[in-house]
Amino acid sequence: MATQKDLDHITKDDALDMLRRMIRIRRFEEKLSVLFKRGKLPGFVHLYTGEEAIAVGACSALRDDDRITSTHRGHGHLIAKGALVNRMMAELFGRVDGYCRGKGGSMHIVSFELGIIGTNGIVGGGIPIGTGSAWADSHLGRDNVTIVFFGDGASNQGVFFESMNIASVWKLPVIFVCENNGYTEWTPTAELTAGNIVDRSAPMGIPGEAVDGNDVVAMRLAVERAVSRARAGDGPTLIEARSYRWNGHNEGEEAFAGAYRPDAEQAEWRERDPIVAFGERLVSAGWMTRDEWDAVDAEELSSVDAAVEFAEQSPFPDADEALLHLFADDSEGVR
Amino acid sequence: MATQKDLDHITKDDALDMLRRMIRIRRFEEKLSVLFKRGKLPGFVHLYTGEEAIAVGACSALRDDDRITSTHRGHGHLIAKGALVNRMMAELFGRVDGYCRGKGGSMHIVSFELGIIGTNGIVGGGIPIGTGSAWADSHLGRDNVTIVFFGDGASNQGVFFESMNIASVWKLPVIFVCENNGYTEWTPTAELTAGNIVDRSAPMGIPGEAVDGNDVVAMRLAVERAVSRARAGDGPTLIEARSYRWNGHNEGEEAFAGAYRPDAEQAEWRERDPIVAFGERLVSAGWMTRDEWDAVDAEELSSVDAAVEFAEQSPFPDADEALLHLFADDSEGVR
Amino acid sequence: MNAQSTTTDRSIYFIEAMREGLRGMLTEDENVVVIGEDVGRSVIGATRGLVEDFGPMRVRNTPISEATFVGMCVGAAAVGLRPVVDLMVGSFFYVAMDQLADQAAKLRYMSGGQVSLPIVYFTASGPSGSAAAQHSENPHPMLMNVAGLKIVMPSTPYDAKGLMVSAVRDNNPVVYFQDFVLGGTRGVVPEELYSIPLGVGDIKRHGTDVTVVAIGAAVPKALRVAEVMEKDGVSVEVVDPRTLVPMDYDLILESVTRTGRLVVVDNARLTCSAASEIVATVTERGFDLLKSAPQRVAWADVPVPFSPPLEERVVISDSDIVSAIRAVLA
Amino acid sequence: MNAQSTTTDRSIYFIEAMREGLRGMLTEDENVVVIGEDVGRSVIGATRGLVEDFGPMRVRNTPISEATFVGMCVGAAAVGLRPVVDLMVGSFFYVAMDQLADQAAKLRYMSGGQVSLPIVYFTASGPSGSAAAQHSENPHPMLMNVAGLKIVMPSTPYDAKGLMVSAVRDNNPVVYFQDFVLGGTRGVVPEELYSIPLGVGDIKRHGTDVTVVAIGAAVPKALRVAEVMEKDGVSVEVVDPRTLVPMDYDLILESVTRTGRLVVVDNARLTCSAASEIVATVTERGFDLLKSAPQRVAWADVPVPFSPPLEERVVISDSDIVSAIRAVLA
Ligand SMILES: Cc1ncc(C[n+]2csc(CCOP(=O)(O)OP(=O)(O)O)c2C)c(N)n1
Ligand SMILES: Cc1ncc(C[n+]2csc(CCOP(=O)(O)OP(=O)(O)O)c2C)c(N)n1
Ligand SMILES: [Mg+2]
Ligand SMILES: [Mg+2]
Repeated sequence: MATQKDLDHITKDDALDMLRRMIRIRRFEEKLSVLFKRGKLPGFVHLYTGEEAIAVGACSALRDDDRITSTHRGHGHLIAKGALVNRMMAELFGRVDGYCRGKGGSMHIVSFELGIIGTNGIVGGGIPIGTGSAWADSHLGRDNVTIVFFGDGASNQGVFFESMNIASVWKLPVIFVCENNGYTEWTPTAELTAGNIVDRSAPMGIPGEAVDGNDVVAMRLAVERAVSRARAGDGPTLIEARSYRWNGHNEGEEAFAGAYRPDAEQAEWRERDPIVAFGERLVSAGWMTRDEWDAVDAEELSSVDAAVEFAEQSPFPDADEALLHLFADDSEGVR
Repeated sequence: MATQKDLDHITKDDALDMLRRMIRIRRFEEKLSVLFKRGKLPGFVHLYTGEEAIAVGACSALRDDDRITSTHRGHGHLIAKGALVNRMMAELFGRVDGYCRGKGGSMHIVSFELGIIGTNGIVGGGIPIGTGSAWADSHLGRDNVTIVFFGDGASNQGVFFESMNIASVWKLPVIFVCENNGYTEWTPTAELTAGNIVDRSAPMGIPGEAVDGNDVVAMRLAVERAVSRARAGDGPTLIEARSYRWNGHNEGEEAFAGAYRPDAEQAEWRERDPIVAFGERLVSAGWMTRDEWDAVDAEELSSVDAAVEFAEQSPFPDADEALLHLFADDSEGVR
Repeated sequence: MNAQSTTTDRSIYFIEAMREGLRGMLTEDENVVVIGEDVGRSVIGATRGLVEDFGPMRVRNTPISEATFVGMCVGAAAVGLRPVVDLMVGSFFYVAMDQLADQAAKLRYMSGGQVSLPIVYFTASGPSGSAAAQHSENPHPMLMNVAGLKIVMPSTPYDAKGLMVSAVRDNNPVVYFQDFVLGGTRGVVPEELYSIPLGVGDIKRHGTDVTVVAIGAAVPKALRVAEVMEKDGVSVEVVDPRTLVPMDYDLILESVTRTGRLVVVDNARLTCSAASEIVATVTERGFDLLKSAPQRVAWADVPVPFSPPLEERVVISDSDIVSAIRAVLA
Repeated sequence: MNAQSTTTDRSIYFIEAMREGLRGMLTEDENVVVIGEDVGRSVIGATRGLVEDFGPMRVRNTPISEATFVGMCVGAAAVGLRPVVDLMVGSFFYVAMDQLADQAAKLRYMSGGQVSLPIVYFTASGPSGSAAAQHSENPHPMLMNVAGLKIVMPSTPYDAKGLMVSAVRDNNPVVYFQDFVLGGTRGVVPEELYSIPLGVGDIKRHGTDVTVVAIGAAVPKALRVAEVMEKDGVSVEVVDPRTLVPMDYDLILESVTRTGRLVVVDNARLTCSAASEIVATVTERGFDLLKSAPQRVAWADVPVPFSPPLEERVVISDSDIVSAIRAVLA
């Protein structure tokens, strides 16, 4: 666990911003859960509740011009990297004001401007892509770094190992952040996965670090270390962040998934709410009062409500937009 | 290096058979090199000279009903597993008496009867296949084991890691034998490959053993240990066998490859000829005289010559055979 | 074409019919095993409940390593197992394409017929309503170009069960596509096991004016359109190939011989689709039968977008089929 | 169609022409990089010697990890590099299919046009003489079904260079197929840089009786056949689309308008081939232009076997083309 001492390493402003983003993710996801049940959200929806500290801790260690690739469980990464909830919500509603003008949806929201350069529905699919942006940045002499987020289940995809190998040999500024929430869909990952994921980088000569993924400060410090190495040209790092997802694998799983997680296990992890833990530390450090905390929460809640309104008022794209954006056409000057 | 003591672990008959097979491989490959230069061999040809101890040591630890999957550099594996040089030669000539009736050629010779269940032109392609036969054998309650041969270059393919993971979790009787000849085509493997290959199994909870791939006895004993584990239900093993290929990556490479291997390196490895080393040990152990050794060599040389004659006299398949063997047709009773 | 069972008029879901086929095969042959990610629970449903009856070794969860477990089936089948793989979503074939196209499809042929590889790869595929680009692919056209894979794509619960039985009994790699949206459709399915031979199509509706060859989820659409157009005096014959490799061209050509007009509806992207293949083959072999230009109905050549109105614009609609029929009749 | 350069009648190999195109692009734009397995030495030859001039960072050897380095180009292109990948052999696309079909081809579209991905994937492909099943594939038909990839397949050294230049300059993922056997053919190629626009076909030989659309290595075969048949009084027009996505249907239809007869020759397996696509499209749009049934010439639907007489039986031959032309003229 991060100690009081750890708080010394981050500024108060940063800490408050981190808490705010964690709350923003939580409230956004909770709203989606409700909207899904009401039939308001088309397609598949995978929520990030419980894992907020990973994305926020990791992205808080990045510069704005650093990059991430995200996953099917991606909303948290996007918010942590600066995405606006109203444009995200519009995307989830399939509206023209969404980040992808409605073409992407929950599993594919990206914003290249914000350094979100790929959100994948293919498990493991983003790992080579983020390794590639790190390659380009290093080749072009920039000092940007890329974080590749992926799950414990994705750690069994071959591209994970291939990417670690090439990142090691080419000393690429990429940080592999494995979000180990214990489950690969509805199966405990231990039944499918040999050994400890964090150990998988050792034979590649890549440092691996296991982190409490519910401790946003620990997460941030681990990623900061990895970022320093990467910016210094010392190559990649693997970070395994242990956490838990509060919601189901996807919204609507109760239709078939049954009770695949022990109640006690769920309760135990909810006890360890990363937002509560961090908020309480900030309060006890005197950086925030309970009231201020409540105010932040209220603000974020209402911004999520506003996002729903924004999304509902945004029009659907014109049907013929379906035929646009396949190819960049130089003559149109599209970038 | 294997010591005199190691010889105690194998019978004289076995030892003589192993030497004979190593010589068979060498003479077969040397003949191919000549035939290739004369334009007698269609297609790509990759030779196994210098690496004979790996295949022979490994396969000598197997029962006839055990299985292997092989690679583009596969002739040695096949001979070690009992394939006849005349039917192999006929296959390399594209004739109807070849193991695959001319359909496969150098990179795809298989004999399911002999337990050779796949020879791949796709680097790494055989790794899942051999993992699969091990799965079936274990599922069906048999005690057969499968050796998967692959190169150092192949160790960067994702399926290698995926297969190790599943073999570990399912405790499959498969032995991953990496033939590290130092080169991935014309590039030193160290430039492309992080760390030591033998270490790649550790995070999967799979024992890894580095073996002198030029010492046929060491190879055999290592594989025997792996076979015992596998037959006992204790799961897979990774063996990295260090050796060197005497010939080029493929025959004909001089047209473009240039001098990519230092002369001294080549000379040094030729000094360490695995056949000479083993033959001399058998002679000094009193298991064989120099004359007997020469006689074996002469026999194998002439059997290779006979194989060429056999192949040349075998007809090409009828052209319409090209349209056969796509699907097993129950009505034809084809298996 | 197929005599429906007389012993029952029990109506069940398509996905249940697939499951009954699988259950029957697991019962019939103990070498049959079913593997895949979470096949124990089964998000789509075809394997749901099977693990309870056949145990976790015969209905076995795999890690997310598609290339490897698709390839493992090749080795396993070569030595006596009859693996059935649930690949869950059609585009996941891409991850495993080498093991499918270079290994499973080629090993028997390359070996000169030494081995047979009884494997079934099944998957739910095609657009299912805002699943977006990576979860809406229908890669059957790609796989048709790979020789060595039989391919089935049933359109009714009855066919779904009978084709599953044949697929598992077949001694070759068979890819079985369940068009996602058909999973929840219902139809009469006998309780007993029965099989529908691979390579035999079915006339789902007889008609005289135009032949509409429809595949998978396009079949109910074509039938619905046929019903409507009947009222306008247009008699539409709907031919369902059911198997895409081998394709029942005898049946298709026989129908075109009678109608002289052809529309092919494929639930896939247009370029190099099954629709293209069928139009090309019928034109090549039956040019003189055709009274007008055959027409294809398929998706626009873009990935499937997320937003409902965009998705609708891309995929096939009843009105696309109506327009195509009107065009061939004009 | 294309004015050959007047400054030179220098004749070079196809593979050298590709290399000149690459060299020109490496010189023109320092963001262009070339990667692949042993691109430094280059077994096929298109990149040979480039590392000496541009260094090992711009001409960079990769490990055997096709899925990853194909995918890395997506991320790299998204942030400013212009990667060119030598995939060496056509079937290696299978190993990387997800990164190609689900990532490179879809990311721009899924993002609503936020990003452009200037990437070239080139490969030698098709039968080269007993390379056997896993080294003889020509997977362009598969990739044509994946929307989001431009695909070129030149048939002459002149086109090889000009299309390489356009492919590298294009802001989209472009797959560039070098039919293996063309690598060693020669032709006149100007020394200066020039480009041939993607999507523009070329009439390689004018004729009046029949349109033969030929792709890649089929073009020289079709030209040879045309030469021979000329003596029999048959005037064959040979149309080379050069680019398969987007396909120059205007040119093809214009030719068929004049000849009324169509043969399509594709160096690929028949089912769902580019030949099927072209026949289907021309029939659909130009049925009334056709005086006879169009014919396809492509490989038998089996993997490519090793033994020379078997391989010959499977792949396209001059006599197959002759028969098809005779059939459409009958
Ligand atoms: C290639 C591929 N295989 C399977 C799936 C289906 N799938 C979606 S999420 C998921 C589980 C992912 O587990 P993990 O990586 O641990 O991420 P988590 O959902 O736990 O965040 C699976 C199997 C997929 N989308 N892509
Ligand atoms: C998937 C794939 N990629 C690339 C190749 C081309 N290729 C053939 S052999 C080879 C090198 C293999 O190196 P290694 O595994 O070390 O085996 P070795 O040749 O040294 O025995 C390569 C890259 C291939 N056949 N398949
Ligand atoms: Mg997980
Ligand atoms: Mg090697």
